Amino acid sequence: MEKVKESARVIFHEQVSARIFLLRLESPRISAAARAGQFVMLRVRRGNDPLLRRPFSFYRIYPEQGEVEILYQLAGLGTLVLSRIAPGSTLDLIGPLGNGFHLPVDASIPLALIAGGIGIAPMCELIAQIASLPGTLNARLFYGARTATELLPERIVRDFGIPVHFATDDGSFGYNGRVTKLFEEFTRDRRNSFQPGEVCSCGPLAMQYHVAKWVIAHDTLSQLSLESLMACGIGACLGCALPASGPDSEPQGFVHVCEHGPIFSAGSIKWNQIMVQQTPPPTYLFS
Amino acid sequence: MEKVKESARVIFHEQVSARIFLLRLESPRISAAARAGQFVMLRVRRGNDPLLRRPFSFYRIYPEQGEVEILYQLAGLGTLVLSRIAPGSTLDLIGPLGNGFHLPVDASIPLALIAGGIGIAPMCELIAQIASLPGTLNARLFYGARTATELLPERIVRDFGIPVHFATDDGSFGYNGRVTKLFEEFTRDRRNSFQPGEVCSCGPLAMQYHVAKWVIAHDTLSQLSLESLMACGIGACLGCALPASGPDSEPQGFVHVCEHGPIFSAGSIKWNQIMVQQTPPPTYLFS
Amino acid sequence: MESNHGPANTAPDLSVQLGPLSLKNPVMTASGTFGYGQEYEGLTDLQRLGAIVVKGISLAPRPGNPPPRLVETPAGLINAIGLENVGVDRFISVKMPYLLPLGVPVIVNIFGNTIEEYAQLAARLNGVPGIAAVEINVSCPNVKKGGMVFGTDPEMTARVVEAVRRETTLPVITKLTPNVTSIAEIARAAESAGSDILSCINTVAAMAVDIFSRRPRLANIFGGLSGPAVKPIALRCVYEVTRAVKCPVIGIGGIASAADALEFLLVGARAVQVGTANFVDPEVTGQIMDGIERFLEVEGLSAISDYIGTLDTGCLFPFAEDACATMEI
Amino acid sequence: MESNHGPANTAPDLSVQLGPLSLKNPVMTASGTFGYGQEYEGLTDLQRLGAIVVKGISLAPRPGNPPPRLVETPAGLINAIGLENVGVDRFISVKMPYLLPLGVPVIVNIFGNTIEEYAQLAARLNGVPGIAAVEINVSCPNVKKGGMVFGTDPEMTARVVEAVRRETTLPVITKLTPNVTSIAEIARAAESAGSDILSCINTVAAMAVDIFSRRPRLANIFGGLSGPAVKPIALRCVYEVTRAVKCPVIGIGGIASAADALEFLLVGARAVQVGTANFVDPEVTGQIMDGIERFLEVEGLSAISDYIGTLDTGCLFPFAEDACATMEI
Ligand SMILES: Cc1cc2nc3c(=O)[nH]c(=O)nc-3n(C[C@H](O)[C@H](O)[C@H](O)COP(=O)(O)OP(=O)(O)OC[C@H]3O[C@@H](n4cnc5c(N)ncnc54)[C@H](O)[C@@H]3O)c2cc1C
Ligand SMILES: Cc1cc2nc3c(=O)[nH]c(=O)nc-3n(C[C@H](O)[C@H](O)[C@H](O)COP(=O)(O)OP(=O)(O)OC[C@H]3O[C@@H](n4cnc5c(N)ncnc54)[C@H](O)[C@@H]3O)c2cc1C
Ligand SMILES: Cc1cc2nc3c(=O)[nH]c(=O)nc-3n(C[C@H](O)[C@H](O)[C@H](O)COP(=O)(O)O)c2cc1C
Ligand SMILES: Cc1cc2nc3c(=O)[nH]c(=O)nc-3n(C[C@H](O)[C@H](O)[C@H](O)COP(=O)(O)O)c2cc1C
Ligand code: FES
Ligand code: FES
Repeated sequence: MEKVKESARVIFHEQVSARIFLLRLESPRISAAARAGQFVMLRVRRGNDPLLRRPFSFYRIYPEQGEVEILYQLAGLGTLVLSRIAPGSTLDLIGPLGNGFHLPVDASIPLALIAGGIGIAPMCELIAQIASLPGTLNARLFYGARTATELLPERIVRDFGIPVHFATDDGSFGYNGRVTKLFEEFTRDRRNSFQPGEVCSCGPLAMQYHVAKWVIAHDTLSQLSLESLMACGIGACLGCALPASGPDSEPQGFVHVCEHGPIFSAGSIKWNQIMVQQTPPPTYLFS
Repeated sequence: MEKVKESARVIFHEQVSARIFLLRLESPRISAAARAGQFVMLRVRRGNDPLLRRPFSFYRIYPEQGEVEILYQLAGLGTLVLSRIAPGSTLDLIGPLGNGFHLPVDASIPLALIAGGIGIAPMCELIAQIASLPGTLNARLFYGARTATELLPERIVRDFGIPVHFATDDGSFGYNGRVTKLFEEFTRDRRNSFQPGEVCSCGPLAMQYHVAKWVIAHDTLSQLSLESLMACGIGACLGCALPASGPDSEPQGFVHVCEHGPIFSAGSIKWNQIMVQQTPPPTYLFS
Repeated sequence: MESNHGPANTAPDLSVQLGPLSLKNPVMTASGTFGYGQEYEGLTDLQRLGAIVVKGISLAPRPGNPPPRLVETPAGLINAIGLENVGVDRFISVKMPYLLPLGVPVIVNIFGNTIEEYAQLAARLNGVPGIAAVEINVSCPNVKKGGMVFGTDPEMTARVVEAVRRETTLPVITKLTPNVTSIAEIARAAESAGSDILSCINTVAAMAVDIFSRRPRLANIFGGLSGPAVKPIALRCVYEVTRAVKCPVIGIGGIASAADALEFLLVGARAVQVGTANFVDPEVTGQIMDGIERFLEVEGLSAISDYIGTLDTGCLFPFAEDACATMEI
Repeated sequence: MESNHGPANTAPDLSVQLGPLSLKNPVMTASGTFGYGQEYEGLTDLQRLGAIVVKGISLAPRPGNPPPRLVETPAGLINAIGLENVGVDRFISVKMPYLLPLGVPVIVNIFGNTIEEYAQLAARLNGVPGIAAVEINVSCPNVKKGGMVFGTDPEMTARVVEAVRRETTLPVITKLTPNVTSIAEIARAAESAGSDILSCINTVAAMAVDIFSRRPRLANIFGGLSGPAVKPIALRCVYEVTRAVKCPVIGIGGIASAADALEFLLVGARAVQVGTANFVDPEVTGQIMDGIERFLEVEGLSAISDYIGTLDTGCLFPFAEDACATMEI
């Protein structure tokens, strides 16, 4: 359906961990049309500071209630300003945007979900939707972050209702190492008898690169939710490009994450042509 | 005393009329040194929107409590942002700045106070200080605004404890016409037997010009609190200039309101060389 | 709030005439910030627009620069899109069929790396139904002159304009870059070479770096700054250009509200283009038209053309004609 | 927060060498935003500053432009002070006696309307105790050349620099204007003419108007834009200048935090000047020094000079050397 601009009332807004917040918005038109993996462009406040909207995935979609939830992590000015918005205020959204995940026909295909950091956000809705498909759910979530405090609280993740494998880079919770390493080891181990028929992932580009290597090596279906800096979110600025073999109709060197994505198959991205992307500055500085 | 930068806690913050707010701040160092007619440069929030500090006079000074009060009127972005600051927050102040009013030696000299619009702000503290001087208080306040809703509530003004003459440009409260006209008529009327020995005034430049004409024509002492756009408030940017015969030590064409003022005698300003100053945009537009 | 001036029931006349180009109102979208129009469907009323200026078009499709292509800055945006576009043929065959039925004047922003490319583009677009004008983006490197940007040299600017002028019967707009010592000089060169209209400004040359990775934030190193941050620069450029030439001028740069647009019109621009602000709020152009209407009503003006160029730069001493004024010491 | 790198107890070395000029740290104040230093007494630790650059000084006192002189803009400030100053004699007799005992290098920003005025100023300041350098403000109209701004022409810039160079043994800094087509060209002219150091940028030519009174917001009509809005422009200028000349460069424009300052240093500036940000927070220079120190500690660098100019503009493809990278389609 068409994207719309909607003024959404904040229903609740709570801090779920040191740097992660959950925001529930009344947004009847957007929630009615939203699909898992799609996103909104949210204006955190009027004025010029910050100037641009910020993209956020749907954490949950409640079309009956006309509501959506967004899960976000403090990254910089925009998310900081957002974190101070009180319930009852309104926030200006544009959405739903992007392609979203394609659901499998059946819940029983072995599905691996891989999330890095705040990449967990779109997974919750995806899991909920897959769970409602015919067949016995056979999905596993591999969820990593730099350190334990950057993970969602365990109780929330357990509520997703599928087996979860945690990893932290510093070993402070779950597996000690990268989540993609955990995933590789788990699938390699025959005893686990888990050979994913499809991989859905969301997280930083460096993580996605390892996911891409794995799915290409194992010739597995994949849906990677990729990030890029965005000015418009609607395909107008051409700012959110990634090197790729575009859809047939656009035989160009780049795809636009907001329009052709954010979900891509691993093979469609030209990983070797990706230049260094900015990463958030270390949080220890200039707070 | 020296100006300081102080982080001041908001003790209370209330809306006293449609566009006027009263802000009480805990600011021990500044309140200890502040004089009536001086001002602070207040940073309404961090970030770039707005970029600069805003000047505000002291409405009340409570050196014993280590507190000051500011009375301000919504004018644009800065005051709008300020109006949303909650008690308990801190605001960054620089002050006390400027020269302040010189108090008469004795309360009994006939003193006319003329205030236009939010120019009422510094008058309250001035009156309080004069009231505590020896002699019987013989001051009158002439207080005008464009319309009744832009006046402070009458009960607050009556509490100042001196006779008050109200005027509104549209006649919606008190005298129908300019406050300077009311003042002229009142003093001209022998029955009132009020010949001010000194005039202290604060308000827009157009009002001050009429005050200046009167005091010069009547050869009366005057202390006019003048406004100018300010970037620094401390004499560093030279942005707040007004054409004047400077203090003897600075034989230049301009004085700086923040440093040599904001209080000037009417005769020291070269009124005929003042170019049009910006006035706030009509409030009906672009709200 | 109700308006309380002007004849009741008569909305102010927003139409403007820019030489050969008539627009129903002075508010257009700026090239590169509005895609090919369709991207904003459902988000803004396309048919209300004075004109749609589409993304810069070249002869052949261009992939654009590698990402990262964007950096947000205080009240601004730096972009280094690298003029990615579908090329003139697909523009005509795929994008125009959407734009044509809208009935809104379409202005095609064109660029090339040689004078011939500009000329060929102009020829190719001439006669295509629905196109109301071409806008020449001269902020491009001339590959035959060591990559010097056309628009930074009066001579090269004039040659591009002449070449386009020869190949088209459409109104020709030349879009000036602010990255020059004298924009007035370039403006005069473009006008003399036959440009019907001038528009300014394009983006301001800028850069951003990441202190942690120690690398530029844009793969292209340099980019162009736009948004509210550049408005004071743009306004100065429009002032200089309107005083240097006789032809109509379109104001561009940091416009995000009716007040911003009115500033450019006051200085002398006959119309404006809104760029970066579309990203922030796709409805901004409509809000600007509404705001201009309201402003005219309150100011008691019946037509925007009565306001355009009415800036008063004479000295004004409000207190000078008076008795008091003689009391100088 | 504690630092967890670098040898304990050894604060990083912030000293920088700019040709003949040694500074204990790279953070100075920018001319015109810090008065003559004394204005900030009690508000900031003057003695910690790398240097104080004072308000621009002319031969005779200047009253400056009529007000209004200021306009606030999105993330920026336009000023048209008109170079009001006390004149070189009173500067030496009244202002220097305050500055001298501080023990902080004083850099005197000078300007004139003829080449001779610049030369006389340089001569007058030569040998005055406490003065560490002169900074030539070339963003001034040359009254003998129809008011053309010295700094927009390489030839005129060179003549001013030569004139000053001849009259002083002090280090000479030339402060470049960004309002030119090629700042690199002007930079090379200034360097060749004998400037020891270059600083950039001065303010960007700008304007603001009031749509209600229909008048310019500045009595002078034009003014100079400064503040965070211009930082991306300034950074680009510093990049171009550092790559065009061999002499050291001072970065100026929109610096309001340690991160901002580090961006300029990364690009290649050997020191920075902080202007408009002093108005917003008089303590900003100290915060910048603290932030730079902390940054060096965390990054494990023992001296700021190891960071200066380390920008890496080579292409970096993190995923290119790998098996997966060959899977291009
Ligand atoms: C399609 C999409 C969906 C997203 N969904 C979510 C979500 O559900 N929850 C969530 O917390 N975040 C999500 N993000 C990321 C989120 O948009 C950024 O964290 C946010 O824009 C940062 O804004 P800021 O002002 O707080 O930080 P900024 O000050 O803008 O940036 C802080 C740091 O983050 C980096 N950064 C900024 N934007 C991005 C980006 N888009 N991608 C990668 N790095 C970036 C910057 O380079 C900078 O170093 C999503 C991004 C995209 C593109
Ligand atoms: C010494 C001094 C003391 C002051 N004391 C008080 C006080 O006690 N209470 C109070 O409410 N206000 C006071 N003011 C005025 C106050 O500083 C301005 O109203 C305020 O800065 C407006 O900020 P803003 O961001 O809300 O409006 P802006 O968006 O900055 O401006 C809105 C409109 O107001 C005009 N304006 C802005 N600043 C000034 C100014 N300094 N003088 C005149 N017009 C201006 C602008 O041109 C613009 O048209 C004082 C000003 C000075 C110089
Ligand atoms: C993302 C982006 C892409 C742009 N692409 C073009 C373009 O293709 N051709 C062109 O002439 N100008 C282009 N511009 C410049 C704008 O048309 C406009 O001149 C400039 O952004 C200033 O206006 P603004 O501040 O309203 O954005 C682009 C600007 C942006 C932000
Ligand atoms: C109010 C004001 C006055 C200035 N006066 C001078 C001056 O006298 N001489 C000069 O070379 N630069 C002057 N400048 C320019 C600054 O030194 C600096 O180059 C410019 O403001 C950019 O830096 P910033 O963005 O940090 O302010 C002035 C700037 C401002 C804001
Ligand atoms: S964010 Fe503008 S095209 Fe994708
Ligand atoms: S406000 Fe800066 S000198 Fe007065």
